[in-house]
Amino acid sequence: ESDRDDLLTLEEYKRYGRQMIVPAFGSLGGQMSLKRSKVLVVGAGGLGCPALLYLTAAGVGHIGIIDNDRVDTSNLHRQVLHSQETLGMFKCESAKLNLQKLNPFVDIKSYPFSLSNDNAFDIFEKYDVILDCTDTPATRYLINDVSVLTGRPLVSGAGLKSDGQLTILNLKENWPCYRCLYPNPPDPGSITSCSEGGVIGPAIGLVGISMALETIKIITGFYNNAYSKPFMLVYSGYPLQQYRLFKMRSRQPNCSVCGSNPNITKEDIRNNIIDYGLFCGKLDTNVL
Amino acid sequence: ESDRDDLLTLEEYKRYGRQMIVPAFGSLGGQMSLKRSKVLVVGAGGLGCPALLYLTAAGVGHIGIIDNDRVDTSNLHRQVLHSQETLGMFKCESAKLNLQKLNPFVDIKSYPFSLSNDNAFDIFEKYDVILDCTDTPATRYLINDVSVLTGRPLVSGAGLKSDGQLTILNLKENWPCYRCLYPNPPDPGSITSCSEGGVIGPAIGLVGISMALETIKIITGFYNNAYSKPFMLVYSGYPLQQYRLFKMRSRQPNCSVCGSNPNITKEDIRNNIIDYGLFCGKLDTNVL
Amino acid sequence: MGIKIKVEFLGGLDVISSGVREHKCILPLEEGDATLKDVIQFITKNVITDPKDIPVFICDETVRPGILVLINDTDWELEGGEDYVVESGDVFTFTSTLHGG
Amino acid sequence: MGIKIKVEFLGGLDVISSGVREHKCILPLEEGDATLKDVIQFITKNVITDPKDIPVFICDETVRPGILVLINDTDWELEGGEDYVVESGDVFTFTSTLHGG
Ligand SMILES: [Zn+2]
Ligand SMILES: [Zn+2]
Repeated sequence: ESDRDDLLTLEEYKRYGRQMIVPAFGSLGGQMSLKRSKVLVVGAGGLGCPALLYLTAAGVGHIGIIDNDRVDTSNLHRQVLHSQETLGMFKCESAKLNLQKLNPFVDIKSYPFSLSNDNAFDIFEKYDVILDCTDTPATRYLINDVSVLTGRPLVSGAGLKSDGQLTILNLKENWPCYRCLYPNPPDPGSITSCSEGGVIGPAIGLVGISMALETIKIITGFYNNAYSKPFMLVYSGYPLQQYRLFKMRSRQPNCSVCGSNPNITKEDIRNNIIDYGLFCGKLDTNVL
Repeated sequence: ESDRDDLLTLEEYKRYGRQMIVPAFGSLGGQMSLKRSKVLVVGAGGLGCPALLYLTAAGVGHIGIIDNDRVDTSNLHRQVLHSQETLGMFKCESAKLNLQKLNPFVDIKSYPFSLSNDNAFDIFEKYDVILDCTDTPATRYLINDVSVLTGRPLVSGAGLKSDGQLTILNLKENWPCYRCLYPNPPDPGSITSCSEGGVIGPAIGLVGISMALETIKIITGFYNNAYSKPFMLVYSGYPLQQYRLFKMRSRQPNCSVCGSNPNITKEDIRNNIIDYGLFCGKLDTNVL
Repeated sequence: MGIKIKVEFLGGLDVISSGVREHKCILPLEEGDATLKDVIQFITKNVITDPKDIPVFICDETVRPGILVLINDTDWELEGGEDYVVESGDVFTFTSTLHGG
Repeated sequence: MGIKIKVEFLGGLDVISSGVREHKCILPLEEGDATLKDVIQFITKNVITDPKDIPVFICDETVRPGILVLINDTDWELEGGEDYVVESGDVFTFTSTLHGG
């Protein structure tokens, strides 16, 4: 195992050679960028599992996984990184165990507790890119605000039944954040969780894989040069699979966290003056 | 473990509950159809790995995996079902080992040899649906012809670099086969393999996952009732991910295997009178 | 005459129209006179199957927070929002925001 | 005048046009007179960057086996193949068949 971030071992060349020769990937420079990068995946569920599998396989150097949930039988139809052998284990640790077998060159850290106002800044500051693979609006707003305030790009995915959504937030100066798109939280009564609404494994899996590719694009610098206007991908699994691309708004000047006069600050979050549960109506589906 | 195909154990209800409540899936009937089904995956590589993960997780009752290749380091950036621990093992056996941990309720059989004129009919006849996750034109034509002659629907995927393609062949009376779409094999000089052209993991992974969903749709009877005209999905990973849907031709009357006067027969294939290597110009990239 | 438009529901929002995702509609107004506001009105009256479901779509007389509105595949924020002037052939897509992971 | 069309290359076929996937073109013919055959001719002369790459696209005077041709997202076999009469606004997509797995 190589612990130097400035070179690739022969073993790593062999492992990553097939992706390094794809022009869009960016050759050795792309691979070195991946190796140096630090990616935090919040939620090791239906989205997190495939995203983690492909990010680990691709050779992201440092991966953090935060999830306070434990592996349950009802997860296994879609959370393919866990298994019968890791039932009852923290998902982040089950994930780490299996990912380390896939790629021992990746440094993986697990955080077996909830992301909260208290710990979010300290954790986010250790990483370059954040993936939102969670499933409650309150957590999504917390992840967004901390990503904005720490200047981290956020790859945000969601899925339910056979539908999915993916967007990149806070990528550059003119890109929107989650609050730019959704200034008001949804009515708690209108939220359907995976346990109530159900979810088809490959549908949410596809969104998770797409998140991995978008993360690779960000890290390898693809969006620095190429087309880069805010977008949202909307997937439907039925009747025929489709992945629609929508052009989205830029950063909103009146946004309460990324706008010109933001009123959400790091201090207010850390001091629990911002209460995400209250803001979103205290819904806790607790299903990642 | 339940070895009865006509009921679900409580454990299985728990495991599959979240997908059974998605309306398009078809509830208990959909789950029972999956449990009774027999799916053959040809190739446990970049497409086969994600397809197998999600088909196994979803509860397909019987899965066959045929692949004569062994796990190599250069596979692991995209073939996420294998690992450092199974290097050198037959891919079909590495796959089986890991899938069985994910879902012990699935009966998995591995075939650690090449699909050939001699063995294809005997194997295909044991399964209801075939997935083509291979990567040489000769094998693709063989799989097609045997699928047509045994009356099996064929979910056919392909990927290279950051692009992918997916189609369902031979699904119903009016659906095309691979030869209907491609009566003439490509020029061997024009074929690029994954080892030459490279491949980005999540791009081919996405196609493999989509193949799993199409297989689930076929097995749960979704295409019996709903929209069902021949189609092809074409995926591009760059610059922005897109999944285009194209409307394709129906079965062609002049097709040499599924047309009105076919000249390719089971006997000719079994007696090696049809030489797929010769037909496709003896290209053997040997990279699954 | 009226204006030919297409209305689509994604992300499970087709529950308000008996599971039908795509609706080809004729908006009974003249081109130039109709805005997205009229389309929303039209939907509540003619596309939503059961009036009980109107609150799933509407809140405070506009589209409920959490529903994204796209005009010809572009966020309505970039197209003038509710005041967008409808043209023949326009596609209006409404998708509920998903939170599952 | 000419006929406005769009030509797209997918599945890596953009190698024949310096990596450019989408081409907005004016076919220098009258609507009604031009067929897909003319579009193919036009591409070989005006879109393919290097004439050495013409054999990647053309074989025996038609599109090489293994390249799928779509007219407005529909297989050309359903639209009359090479004899399809070009209309303004048509999108012609060419995608090479992938074999990797
Ligand atoms: Zn904002
Ligand atoms: Zn045929």
